Amino acid sequence: MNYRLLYFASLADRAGCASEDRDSDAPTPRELYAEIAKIHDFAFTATRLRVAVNGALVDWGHRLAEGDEVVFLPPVSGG
Amino acid sequence: MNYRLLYFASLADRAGCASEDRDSDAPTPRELYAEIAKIHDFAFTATRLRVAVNGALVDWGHRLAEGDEVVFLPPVSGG
Amino acid sequence: MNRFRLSDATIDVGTERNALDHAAAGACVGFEGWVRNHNDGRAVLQLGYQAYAPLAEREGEAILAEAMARFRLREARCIHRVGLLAIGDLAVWVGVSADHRDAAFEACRWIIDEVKRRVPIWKNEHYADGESGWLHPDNTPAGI
Amino acid sequence: MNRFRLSDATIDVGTERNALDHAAAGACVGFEGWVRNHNDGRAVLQLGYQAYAPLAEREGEAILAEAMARFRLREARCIHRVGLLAIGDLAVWVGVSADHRDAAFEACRWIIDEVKRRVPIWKNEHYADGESGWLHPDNTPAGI
Repeated sequence: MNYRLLYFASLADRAGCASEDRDSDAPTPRELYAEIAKIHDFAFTATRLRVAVNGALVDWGHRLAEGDEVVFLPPVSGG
Repeated sequence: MNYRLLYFASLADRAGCASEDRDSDAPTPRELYAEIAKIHDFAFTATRLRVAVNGALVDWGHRLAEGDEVVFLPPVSGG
Repeated sequence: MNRFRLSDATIDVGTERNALDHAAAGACVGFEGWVRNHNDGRAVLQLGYQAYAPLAEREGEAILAEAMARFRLREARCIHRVGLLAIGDLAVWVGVSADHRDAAFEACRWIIDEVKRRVPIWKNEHYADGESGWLHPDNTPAGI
Repeated sequence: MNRFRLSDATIDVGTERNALDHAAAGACVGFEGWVRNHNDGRAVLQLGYQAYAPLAEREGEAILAEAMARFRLREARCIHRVGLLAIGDLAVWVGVSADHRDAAFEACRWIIDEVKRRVPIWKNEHYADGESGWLHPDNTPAGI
């Protein structure tokens, strides 16, 4: 399936881009992050991140669908 | 001795004036309030009031001097 | 140092809060006390505030000096209105700045509590039924 | 209802707080988060804020709706800056109005805490020594 990935803060720095389209067989964010973290050498373990699909927070076991926008959210620092 | 008395809020309403000069033998605010409360029919017991002399809070046993400005302060309600 | 003052004119918060600016401050907390249209179940039309000015200013100044000593603040200010106020008018403003928000929230709350408890200012409520009355909350153990 | 928003322009608190006006409200508490010139012992020159906007707005709106339900408020608002900010700039503003000050203080504090904890916004600090870095405070039990 094809996913649209957005990156923010240090993950964008590490990936070298703010977004990318990726073909992947990962059925859930859990598998997708494991795959992506290896490619971009992300230092965060998934336990430190939250994940959003199409603009809403979801569980790591959420079933992904073709064309989903997936965002791995590093710990936030607003305010 | 002659004292200058200022009245605020309901004490001014009850006294019918905002200030008055009074001759009194009362040596402390305690005796002075007992005397004044009788004259103006003040309902407050001294335990509910604070007292200031010449713009500073004092104890009820403070020694009064000729010409002192004495203010009996009813419970406040600012804010 | 004048951190507290009485005012017989409208308080301009936008101007007053400039006194709180500090390059090291990361948090600013402000409290505004507004004249409500109700109190204790009665409809209120307007309020009058009376102060024993020399002592009110002395007590107010003492409260703000105590706040600066008790909390890790950069600055603190308070202005209290006197005179006749309408519904929605700003009766009292407290503003503090601090490096961190914990101190800013605690100090702002502490200051307004102390001002209400200690500063010789009295409120006269004018009710919709035509009555009016001075408020004298009883904070002492002994009753009348 | 839009109670939360992101802004890439200066926040005008004087204008924004008008949204909090209510004739029954007697207390208004405002929090301002300012860009400090220091953090964790390092001199800071400026800050950049980045947000995942659609989710930030959804989460921010949810926090303010929760605050309206949890506390006895008349109104609540929050605006968070994005983009590049200088020392002293207003980064985030929270304002609430309530009949009584207890609820106003508690709700204002709760809202800024939740915004900092949940809303997907990240801060990039630019230090005096030429370095810069994204801040990712660790709020989870597991380390990196």
